[in-house]
Formats: sequence, C-alpha cells, structure tokens
Amino acid sequence: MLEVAGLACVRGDRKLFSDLSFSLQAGELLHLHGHNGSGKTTLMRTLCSLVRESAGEIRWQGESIHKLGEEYTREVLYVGHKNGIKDDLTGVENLRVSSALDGNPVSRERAWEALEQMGLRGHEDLPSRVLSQGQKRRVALARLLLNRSRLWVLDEPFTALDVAAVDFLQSIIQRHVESGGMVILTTHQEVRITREQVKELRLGWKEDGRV
Amino acid sequence: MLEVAGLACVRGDRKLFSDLSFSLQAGELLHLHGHNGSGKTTLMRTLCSLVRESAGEIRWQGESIHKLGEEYTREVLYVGHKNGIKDDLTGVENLRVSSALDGNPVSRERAWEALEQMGLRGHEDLPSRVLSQGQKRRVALARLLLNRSRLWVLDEPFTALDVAAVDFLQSIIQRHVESGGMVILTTHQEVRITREQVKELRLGWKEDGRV
Amino acid sequence: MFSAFRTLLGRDLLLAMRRRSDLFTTLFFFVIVVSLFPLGIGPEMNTLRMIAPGVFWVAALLASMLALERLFAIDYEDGALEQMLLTPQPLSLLVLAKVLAHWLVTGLPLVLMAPLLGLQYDLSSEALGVMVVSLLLGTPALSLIGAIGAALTLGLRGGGVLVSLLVLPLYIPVLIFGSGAVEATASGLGGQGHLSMLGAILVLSLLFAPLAASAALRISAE
Amino acid sequence: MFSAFRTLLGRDLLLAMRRRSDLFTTLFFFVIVVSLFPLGIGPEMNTLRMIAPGVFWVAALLASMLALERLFAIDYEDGALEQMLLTPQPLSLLVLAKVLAHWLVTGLPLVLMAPLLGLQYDLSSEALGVMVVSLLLGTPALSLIGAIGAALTLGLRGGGVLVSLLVLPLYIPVLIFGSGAVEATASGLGGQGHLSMLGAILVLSLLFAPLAASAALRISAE
Amino acid sequence: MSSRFINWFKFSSPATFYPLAGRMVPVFSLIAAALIAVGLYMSFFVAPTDYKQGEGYRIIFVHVPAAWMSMFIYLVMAFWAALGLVFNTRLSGMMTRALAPTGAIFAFLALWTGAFWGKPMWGTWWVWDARLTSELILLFLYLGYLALQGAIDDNRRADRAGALLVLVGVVNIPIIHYSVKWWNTLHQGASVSISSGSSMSAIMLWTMLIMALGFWAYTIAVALSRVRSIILEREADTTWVQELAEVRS
Amino acid sequence: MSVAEFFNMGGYALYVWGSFGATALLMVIEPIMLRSYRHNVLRRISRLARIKAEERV
Ligand code: HEM
Ligand SMILES: Nc1ncnc2c1ncn2[C@@H]1O[C@H](COP(=O)(O)OP(=O)(O)OP(=O)(O)O)[C@@H](O)[C@H]1O
Ligand SMILES: Nc1ncnc2c1ncn2[C@@H]1O[C@H](COP(=O)(O)OP(=O)(O)OP(=O)(O)O)[C@@H](O)[C@H]1O
Ligand SMILES: [Mg+2]
Ligand SMILES: [Mg+2]
Repeated sequence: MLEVAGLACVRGDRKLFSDLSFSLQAGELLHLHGHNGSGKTTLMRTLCSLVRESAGEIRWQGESIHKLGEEYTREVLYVGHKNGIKDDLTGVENLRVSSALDGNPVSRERAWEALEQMGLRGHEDLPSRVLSQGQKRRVALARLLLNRSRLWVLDEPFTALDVAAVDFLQSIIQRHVESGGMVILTTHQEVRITREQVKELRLGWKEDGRV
Repeated sequence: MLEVAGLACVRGDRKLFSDLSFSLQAGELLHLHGHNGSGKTTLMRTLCSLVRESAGEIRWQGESIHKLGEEYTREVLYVGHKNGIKDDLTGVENLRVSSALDGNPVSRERAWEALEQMGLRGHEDLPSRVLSQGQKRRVALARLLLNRSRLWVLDEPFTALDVAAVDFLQSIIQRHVESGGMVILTTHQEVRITREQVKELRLGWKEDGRV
Repeated sequence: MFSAFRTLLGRDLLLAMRRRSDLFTTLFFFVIVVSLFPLGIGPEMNTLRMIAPGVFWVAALLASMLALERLFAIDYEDGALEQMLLTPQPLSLLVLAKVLAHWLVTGLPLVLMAPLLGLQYDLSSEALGVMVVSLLLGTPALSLIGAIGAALTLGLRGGGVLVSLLVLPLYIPVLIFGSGAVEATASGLGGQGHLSMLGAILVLSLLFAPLAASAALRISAE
Repeated sequence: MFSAFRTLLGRDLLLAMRRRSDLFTTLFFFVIVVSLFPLGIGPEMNTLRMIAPGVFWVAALLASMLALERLFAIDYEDGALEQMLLTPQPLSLLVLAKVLAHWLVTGLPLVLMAPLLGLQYDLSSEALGVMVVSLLLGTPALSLIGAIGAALTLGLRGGGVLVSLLVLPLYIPVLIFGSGAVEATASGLGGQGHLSMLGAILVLSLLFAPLAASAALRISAE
Repeated sequence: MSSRFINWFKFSSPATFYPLAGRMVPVFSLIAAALIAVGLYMSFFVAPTDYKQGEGYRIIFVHVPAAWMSMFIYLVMAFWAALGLVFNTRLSGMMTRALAPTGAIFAFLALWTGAFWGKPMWGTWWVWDARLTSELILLFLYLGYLALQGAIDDNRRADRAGALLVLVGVVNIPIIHYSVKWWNTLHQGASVSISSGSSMSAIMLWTMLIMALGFWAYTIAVALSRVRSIILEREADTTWVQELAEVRS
Repeated sequence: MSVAEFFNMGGYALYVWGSFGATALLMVIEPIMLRSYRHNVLRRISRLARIKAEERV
C-alpha cells in the first residue's frame, strides 16, 4: 500500500536521513525508533505530505502521494506533537468539527460516547482550555475512535497520558491493525504492541535504516 | 523544610483536592501520582506560589511562603509543561539568561558544557525554534545542572525525552536528592528512582491522600 | 464538500462568539481611529467633511490589516492548520470559509457602523450611502487579498510588519478607489466608476486569492 | 539585582534584533498611518498643516497601543513569565526592564522618525522640535500605562479589545497634552505648559505603573 | 526533442551553471559599459534640445530605460518563479532572488528620476496618479519580496514563498503599462509603439533604446554575478564547491 | 557651448544632474556591494572547508 523509495530529507544545512526505503502493507504497524532530534517527526510529516521531501518518492497504492492529493489525505489520520484542538471549544464540539472536516460528520451522541470511552466523562462540555495536559491529549485522540482512515500516523501519542489511557490507546491501535489498518507510530515510552505484524525502523544510527 | 497543612484547591466548580497535608525534609523526594486531570499540575503550581490556594497553608522553614516572597522563590526551581525557553534564542543564550535571572550568572563556557552534558552537542547555537520536541525539553532541563535552588518541582520532566536522556535526568535527580536537595516530581512513565527517600502521594483517589 | 465549508465557517463564528471580545476588537479599533481625529484636529466641520472619506478608508484599511494577523495564526499554533491540510477537502474552499468568517466578524460590523460614525463628520446622506457601498465591496477584497499575505508570513516571528509590507501595495488600489468613490460623490461627480472598479477587484480576488492563499499555506506549514 | 535588570533588558533587545522585523512593526505602522493620510485626504498644504499634530499623535497612540499586545504575551505563552515570577528578583524591576526594552524597540524609533515625516506636512522647525520633545515625554508614559492593561488582560483570548478599553481612557490625557503642545507652538502660543503636564504624567507613571503591572501579572499568571 | 530537454536540465544544475555564469559576466559587463558610454554621449551631445521642455527633457534617457527595466525584471522574475513552482528546480529560486535587488534599484530610479522630472514639468514632485502609484506599488512589491526572503531561514521555503508572492504581484505590471490608457492621467502616454511608428524624433528614440540595451546588459551582468554568490552560499557543503579554486585558496 | 553652460543645463541642472547622478551612483554602488558580498561568502566557505579538513585529521 504505502511504499517509500529513496527518501531523503534535509533541514537547514543538516541531512536528517537519506536513501530511506520501506513499504507498509495492510495490517502492519511500523514502529519508528530514534533518539531526540533524529528526524522521526520530520519523517512522519513527510509521509503525510506536510513536508516536501528533498529526494525520493512516496507512493500510495502505486501512485505518488502528491499526485493523489486529497484522495491520499482522506486515507491518513495524523496526530502530532500539537493536539490541534481549539481551546475555546468543548471536547464534543472539537470532536464533531474535526470529524466533519475529515469527511464523516458524527452526531452529538456519538461524539459524547467517544469522549466517554476516552475517559473524559464529566468533562465533555468544559472548554478545552481548562482541561489538564493529559485530558487535552485524550480529546485529540478521541478522533481515532470515529475515524475511517486506513493509515494512522501517530507521533508520540502516549505523552501526557496516564497508565489507564495508555492501555486503552494500545488496545485501539491493536484493533485497527487487526482489522486491516496501517499504523506508523513513534514513542520513547516502552509499550507492548502485538509482536506479530510490527516492523521496526531506526533513524539516526550509523547506517540509516531499511526495514 | 516544606510543610503543607490543610491545603485545598478549587478550579471552576470542582474541588480538586482538599485538606491535603504533608511535609518534605532535606534529602527527600516526593512522587505525585494521579490520573489525568487529578490536579497534580495544580498542586505543584500552588506549591510554587503560582496559584493561590483556596484554603490551608504552605510553610517553608516554618514561615508562610507568601510572607517569604522572593526569599522562597530563590529556593524553588520549577519546570512545567511549558519549557519556558525563547524560540529565537540559541540554547546557550537561553540557558545563560535563565541562570542570570535565577541569580547565578554563568559563563558562556559553563553553559556550553551543561548543554553538551544534556546531549545537545552540535546544536548549541541553533535557534531553539528548529530543535525537535525532545531537544527543546533538554534545553529547558539543562537549568537543573547549573541551579543552586534546594527545592526542585518537576512536572512530567520525562516527556519527549529519549531513553538515554531519561536515564541521565534520573541520575541528576538522584544526585540532587543525595546532596540534601528536595524534589517534587510527577510522571506517568515508569521510572526507577532510588527507593530509600521516596515519598508517594496519590491524588484523585476516593480519600484524598495524606503521605 | 459544502458541509465542510459550513462546518468550518460555523466553527470560526462560534469561536468568535466564545471569545466575544474578538468580535469587537476590529470594530472598536475602527471607531477609535475615526473618533480620535476630531479630538486631535479640532471640530471645524469644513475640515472634517473634507478629510472624512480619507479617514474612514484609512481606518478601515488599518483595521482590516491588523485583524489579518489572527486569520491563520491561532490555527497554526494549536495544530488545527495541519489537520486542515490533511482533510480530504479542497484547501481553497476551506480558506474561503475561513476568510468569510473572518470578514463577517471583522469587516461587516465595521461597514454597518460606518454610517453612524459618518454623522460625526457631517457627511451628506448620499455620501454616506456611497461610503457604505464602497466599504461593502472593498472590505471583503481586503480580507481576501490579506489572506495571501497572512498565509505567506505564517510562523515567521514578527510577521506583523511583513504582512503589512506584503499586503499594503495590493491594498492601495482599494483605498484609492474606495475613498475616491466617496469623494467623487461628495463633490457632485458620480462615484459609479470607482465603485465598479471596486467590484472588479472583489471579483478578481474572489477567484484568485483563495488559490494563492492555499498554496501559501502549504508552503508555510512545512 | 541590577544584573537581573540588565540581563532581561539585554535579552529583550536581543530578541527584538533576532526577529528584526519586530523592530520595525510599530515604526512601519506609524509611517503608514502618517503617510496614508495625505493619500486619502489630498495634498493641500494648509489642510495638512492643520491636521498634522492630531495625525501624528493619534498615530503614535495607536502604534503604542497595538504594540502592547506583544509586551507580555509571548513570555506568557512559552512559559518564560512563570519563570520570571519564580526568580528571586523584585518583579516590578523586571517589569520595568521589559517596559524599557519595549519602549526602546517600539517607541524610540517612532520619536526619531517623526521629524522626517513632519516634513511631508510642511511643519515649521519649531513645531517639529516641540513634537519630538512631546513624543519623547509621552511615549514612555504610554508604554508604562499600557503595561498595566497588558498585564491585566494576559491570556484572555481576544485581549486586544480589552487592552484598548482599559488603556484608552488613561491614554487620552497624554494625547490631548501631546497634540496640544504641538498645536500651541504652531499657532504661536508656547507649548511649555502642555509639556510640563506630560512630564508630570511620565514621572507618576514611572513610579506607579511597574508596581501595578507586577501585581496584575501575578493575578494573570494563575 | 528529448536530447534538447536533457540539455536544458543540465544547465539548470548549479554546478554547471556556476562556471557558465562566470564566463558570461565579463562579456556582459563590457557590453554594458560600451552601450552606456555611447548612450550617455548621445544623450548629452547628439540629441537636440527639445523645443518645449528645453534641456530638462534629457532625463528621459535614464527615466524611461529605468522604468522599463523595473517592469521587465519583474516579468523575468515571474517567469523563473513559475518555473520553480512547476518543475521544482533549485536554480530558478536563486535566479529570482538574484534579480530582485536590481529590479528594486531600477524601480527606485524610475520613481526618483520621474520625481526629478515632474518638479519642473508638472510643478510637483509627486501626484497620486495611476502610473506613479502603480510604479510605487512595484517598488513595494520588490521590497516585500526581499523582506520575505530575509525573514525565512529555510531556503526551500523562502524560494517557494517568494515565488508565490512574485506571481501574485504580477497583475501590477499590465496596470503600470496600461494605466495611461485606462485612466486619463498627468503622465505621458506611450511614445514608443510598434504599430504607428514613433512620435519621437528618431535620434531621441535611438538614444533611449541604446541606453535601455545598456541597462539590459548591466542587469544581466549583475544578476549573474549575484547568482554565483548565492550558489556558493547555498551549496557550500557540496564537494564541487569545496574543490573550486577560489574556495581552496 | 561652454562647460559652465553645459553643466547649467538650461536652468535644469538640479533635475538633470539629480537624475543622472542618482542613476550613476546606484549603478556603481551595486557592483561594489556585490563584490564584497562575494568576498564574504568565499571567506566563510573557505573557513568552513578548513574546519572540516581539520576535523577529518
Ligand atoms: C515619479 C514620477 C514618475 C514615475 C513613477 C514614472 C513612471 C514611468 C513608468 C513606469 C514608465 C514606463 C511605462 C511603460 O513602459 O509602460 C514611464 C515612461 C515614461 N515616462 Fe514616466 N514616470 C514619472 C514621471 C514622469 C514625468 C514627469 C515625465 C515627463 C514629463 C515622464 C515621461 C515619461 C515618458 C515620456 C515615458 C515613456 C512612455 C512610453 O513609452 O510608454 N514620466 N514612466
Ligand atoms: N533549520 C534547521 N537547521 C538545522 N537543523 C535543523 C533545522 N530544522 C530542523 N533541524 C534539526 O532537525 C531535527 C528535527 O528532528 P525531528 O523534530 O524530526 O526529531 P524527532 O526525531 O521527532 O525528535 P524528538 O524525539 O525529540 O521529537 C533536529 O535535530 C533539529 O535540530
Ligand atoms: N475552570 C474550571 N472548571 C472546571 N474544571 C476545571 C477548571 N479549571 C481546571 N479544571 C479541572 O482541573 C483539573 C486540572 O488538573 P491538572 O492540570 O492539575 O491535572 P494533572 O493532574 O496535572 O493532569 P495531567 O496528568 O493530565 O497533567 C482538570 O481536571 C480540569 O478539568
Ligand atoms: Mg518529534
Ligand atoms: Mg499536568
């Protein structure tokens, strides 16, 4: 499905990685490793077509993602370092807006339910401004419960989450992979993910990785 | 040294905790536990006198911290969710400015050295804007190496750090405690800290904690 | 597709409502600028009448320029912009929704307020009418053109002055035709020609500005 | 203690240099406002000479007011303000350092630019002199007074309008004495009285504004 | 067909363009010096005194070429900008960047000389007439472009953002040119046109054209030499730059 | 035509020489600035190259 060939990325005057090639099939999870500043975030943003690659190509079902444009972005769900939620909207409103923009509007009840599943019961209609760090992250991640994209790109999704939430998120990711989705993930925390379909990729080591 | 008696904190219309009492002596570490939104950040900011308590008192060497004013803030070092570094300054500049404001100016070389210890070699004179999430966190934490405050208040210091940096930070904390400092800490990650002098405090459980 | 347009429009209006005061920032600025002049210049009606079109249009231009900073900046900082880029919607449509919301919040109140303020300057009702029409045609064009500048300077610290520098040259024609229309009417010549130029500028910017702004957003979001 | 003052002053100036364009934002705004008026009003020298003091002072006031938003906001957002509150330094001294840096970056260039722009309006050299002196006394007072407003509205979304609302009533006396001084000189009466009033305002705000602003900061930082 | 294509892209690589530009700079400098010298001689000693404007009209020999260049350079920049956005070639961004300062200088000169001409002819340095205003806007566009380049550290982003800005501003060029036709203004209408011959005396026309060509050659020389420095700056860590004779010494 | 007459330009001296002078000035300054720009770039790159060479040793 997703194929990466000869990818390189330059930031300022430093080459973060070059000649990176791998591919990802339905039902696989790619776990990115690398120390701070090794270029994980940059790679993920490149895969989402947010950053332009300096060389190489990224293909989705055989087509270049830049050609596909919105057909590709429909398939991608990205959660980055920033939560992308509006401080002045409540959790429910945030969730409904982002789902509608993602192309599948959901009802108030459905959104409410998703937030409750994420453990935000009783906080659904507070403005996100007053939520704690971890609660904001939960609101952002509630999108995962409603989304129909096939490729999830999650940049350190576990930060700020407490143990219960980390467990729950892991189970969601696992369910997505088992039902034929794809996940690209990075985290510095030690997490257990089902070992079967996991690929690993290390950035920033001497010989830049190939899976 | 630090005594807390009958502390309560109300946010909006919810009582986060009430009647909280504990004390912390030189050479002790207090590990705060609690699920997302249980009030850890709020408690820490209260202890730093950034947030006013709704009830109760916080005493430092027997005196109310509000009376002590700058005498107390001299003893406190707080690293919060926000890094408090300037995007447009380089790591070295950031570090020197914050040390000077903390009352102990350091030389260029000393700052440079501290950043190198934090694993930022080769990134010392990039504007912090272009650093990765973890690298920014490292710049913020480099203050710990230069500071002479006795009480460290660290709110999830390990987020965004990679394994090597987490280990290093742990060793710094341990050294501080062993040399008679005090640390108040919260983290959702599982970290090993020397078990001897560690106190634990749980927020957000049915009966709000007492150490 | 249009549901996305409506959602985004609704969201931005809702946000403006929540912040409430945002609704008034630009309007208030406009009112201050227009009202401070009689204070600083003195109350002679003849002078005032003469400078009125200039004052009103300069004030509108400044108000619109200052509001630009907030057009995309908050979305950029909290990451909502990244998410917008990754939706399966044509980006220029989303940009159009944001600009429309922005104009409804910052431009429209100003247009509605203008006739009231015009009374201070002793303008004839005819001149007032033309002023409202010219503002109604001109301010959306300002917002659209400004969106390009705002998108280009996103995330550049101190973008404020850059936005002004980039956007001002494109604003000047609007200013000239806008105040020209009012002046021409006040002095008895018809403002027709000026108004139709404003209309043409509006149509052109409706066609091209969203495209240019969305291209600029893609560049800036890297 | 004074080393902290110097460090903070140095840091803010360095930041302004780094962003470079920030240095010019306010200045540029001032230049635009002052220069757009002849454009909108027409080039009759008599009218222009008459409205000059008003235009200059209104422009200076607006420029100073707009710059306020950035006085503490960035520090607040990136957490540097929390850290400032936790330093063992008297907060009002730090506030004074920040305000001084802010004035050096936004106010002083404007004062220096004023005589050049005055030429456009055909002002006499005497009137220009008084204008510079009045701005030199007035703009620091504006920055100091504004700091209180900026501190009070910190973190309130859409603080912009609130700042204006809070600060404007306190700004108006400065505006009146400032433009009054220039006008009086231009029309042959001395501007002495007005200038000494400005001086008094400056001294008062130097004494009280840092205290009030630092109290406001403590409240807003919660 | 395809071989020509390959050739094109070869020259769009900085490594091959750099020495090529190096060879072209002295050639065009010489041409520029010669043409401008001839042009200056003709403008002061050959061209006759104008019966209406006296000697003052001689400003035309710098004013018009400068005004033309300011517009033409912008069009060339727009061409490179479009090329850069479509084909993503590195060189085009550098060319756009190299042309901008020279364009800004000519726009400034057109304004300056126009003002110095307007004072004796119209009795005022400046009026807000359509052509004058649009030329001022052109200067602002140049300055805006340069400021934007200065504000972005990342070269790729700077190139692409700059290209977009240049393309947006290109609407201004026809406005400058046709403004005298669309609005009745103080400014002279077109005095050089292809269809109806020329309304100026032939000698004045020739002088103007020679000056214009001289300015052309000057622009090419300056822009090429600037692009060489830009190439060096941006490709500093490539091996071909580090092996250059001028870097080694 | 005397030299003085030539420089007087039939009373338009200020305007004619103001225009030609400004043009000449800018067209001389620009190449000079370009030369110093190139000089700076070369010096910076040479230093970079030297540092790199030293590191390799
Ligand atoms: C600041 C004032 C002025 C500016 C900004 C200005 C600008 C320009 C521009 C941009 C052009 C090129 C137009 C084109 O080729 O499409 C031009 C051409 C010309 N200008 Fe000016 N001008 C100014 C003042 C004057 C004055 C005062 C005169 C004479 C009284 C004058 C006479 C001419 C002539 C004869 C041409 C050539 C017309 C043509 O061939 O199209 N200009 N000017
Ligand atoms: N303009 C620039 N100049 C030099 N280096 C840059 C520039 N922009 C980015 N970088 C470098 O690129 C890297 C960015 O890495 P990225 O954010 O992708 O890291 P990451 O692997 O996600 O790290 P983390 O684990 O800390 O999130 C950093 O090392 C940063 O210093
Ligand atoms: N104005 C308010 N109205 C209602 N609740 C509020 C208000 N302000 C804050 N809160 C609540 O206070 C709590 C803030 O907790 P705090 O940020 O201290 O949590 P935390 O323990 O640090 O959590 P985390 O682990 O996610 O960082 C949240 O549950 C939030 O919902
Ligand atoms: Mg990262
Ligand atoms: Mg917290």
